Amino acid sequence: MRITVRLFARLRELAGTETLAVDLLEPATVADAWRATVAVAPALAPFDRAISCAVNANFSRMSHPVAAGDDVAFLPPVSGG
Amino acid sequence: MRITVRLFARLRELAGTETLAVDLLEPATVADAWRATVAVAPALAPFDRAISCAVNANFSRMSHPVAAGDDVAFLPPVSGG
Amino acid sequence: MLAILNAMVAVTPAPLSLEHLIVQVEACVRTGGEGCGAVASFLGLVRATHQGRSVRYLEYEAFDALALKAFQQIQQEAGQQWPNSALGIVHRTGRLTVGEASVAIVAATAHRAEAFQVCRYAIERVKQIAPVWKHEFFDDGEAWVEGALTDPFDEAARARALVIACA
Amino acid sequence: MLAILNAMVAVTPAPLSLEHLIVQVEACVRTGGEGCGAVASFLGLVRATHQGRSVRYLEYEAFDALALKAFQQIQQEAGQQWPNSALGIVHRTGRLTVGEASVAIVAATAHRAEAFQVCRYAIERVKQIAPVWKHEFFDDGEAWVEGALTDPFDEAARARALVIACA
Repeated sequence: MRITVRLFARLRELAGTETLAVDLLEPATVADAWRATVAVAPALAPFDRAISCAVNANFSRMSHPVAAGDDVAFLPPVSGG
Repeated sequence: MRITVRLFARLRELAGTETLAVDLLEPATVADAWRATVAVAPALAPFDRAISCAVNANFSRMSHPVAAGDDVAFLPPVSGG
Repeated sequence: MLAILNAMVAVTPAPLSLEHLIVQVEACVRTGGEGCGAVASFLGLVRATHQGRSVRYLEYEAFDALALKAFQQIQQEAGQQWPNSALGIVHRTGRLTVGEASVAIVAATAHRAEAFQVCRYAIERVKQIAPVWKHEFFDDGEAWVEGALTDPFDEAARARALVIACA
Repeated sequence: MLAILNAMVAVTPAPLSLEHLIVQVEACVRTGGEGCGAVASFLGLVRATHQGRSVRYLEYEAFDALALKAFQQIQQEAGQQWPNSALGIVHRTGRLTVGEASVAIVAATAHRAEAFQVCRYAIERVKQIAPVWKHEFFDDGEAWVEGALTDPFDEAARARALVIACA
């Protein structure tokens, strides 16, 4: 199945793109989507333990299942305010 | 000597005036001015232990000396903010 | 009677402009030290009710010249405690209706913890020492509010304000 | 891209209007319970320096739709902790120069202690969970700022914000 990965801030810069189409074997979780993303953009690997995620613009956990067509966002540590 | 006493808020209402001319024997303190004020406006007596004072628009103490022509203000407990 | 000693402390019968005060206070900190990264503000507003009674309006009376000195004393106290801060205090007088602001306080610092502290300290001190009196007018009567003994020399009161601000 | 879900939370590239937000937040509290007697506000501003380096400008990037949900979550958390409060949160995005506000937070309650608490809680939570990123541009380089792990489910982080707010 195909999902869309969205990257922000330094993740976006390191990957050189703000969205990626990623193919996953079913069933898959957000963590699987992250591993597939790092496979395509190895520069993201240092963020392994420092990312948060959202599925379809809802805060999510890395263990959350993903479905075909989902929009999965990876968030580096935040610095708003 | 003559001084001017200024009264605020409920003191002003109880005394029925916002300024009083008060005559004092020299030397005199703010406390003497208060006693003279209460003599003229006995309704102020309950404020004996609850007033603060200023001399010539500077915060002062009841023991502060007063001079002829001074402007002595008596302040009931405050409620600004 | 309008009494403005400098742009950062005032007693005025006019409606308060928080934005205007923020611009002034921020400008004081922007170019010093680490600069200005945080502005904490406080507005005291006229509530619709007081102890269950319906408020029609309030009247604030001030000893204007002395209130300005009280505000400047609070500025100095804050400046000693928080050296790279700026503080503005404006109090309104006259008749105010529900929802109107009676006092505006603005504190600017480099970082947020101190901005909140300065702002909270200032409103506590205003309530302790500013020669301002609130006269409440209800549907069914009126009352002067009498709160703190105005004693700007009372170091224990000042210490209490500091504890509240820095808790 | 402008994203406004309701009038009290927003992510916007436009300059922030604190007065406008105050009017909205105050209106939410005015007619309930004891009414609205206190409004505490916070503005985060772009500082002229960061760790000794001279700041030319910042760029804030946000995941707008998710940031709005984060702000609404913070509103709900505050509403549970302080039932008679109202809270507004607006974050700016895009390029900001020194002195401009990146975030505006407004808290309204009946009494001042709670207004300060809600306001402080909200800025702490914004810094913990809002999907917003700061990119700093200096005279001599640039850097993304990476702060908190965005985990809105982290109850320990939430508890820390509450401790800071209520200290």
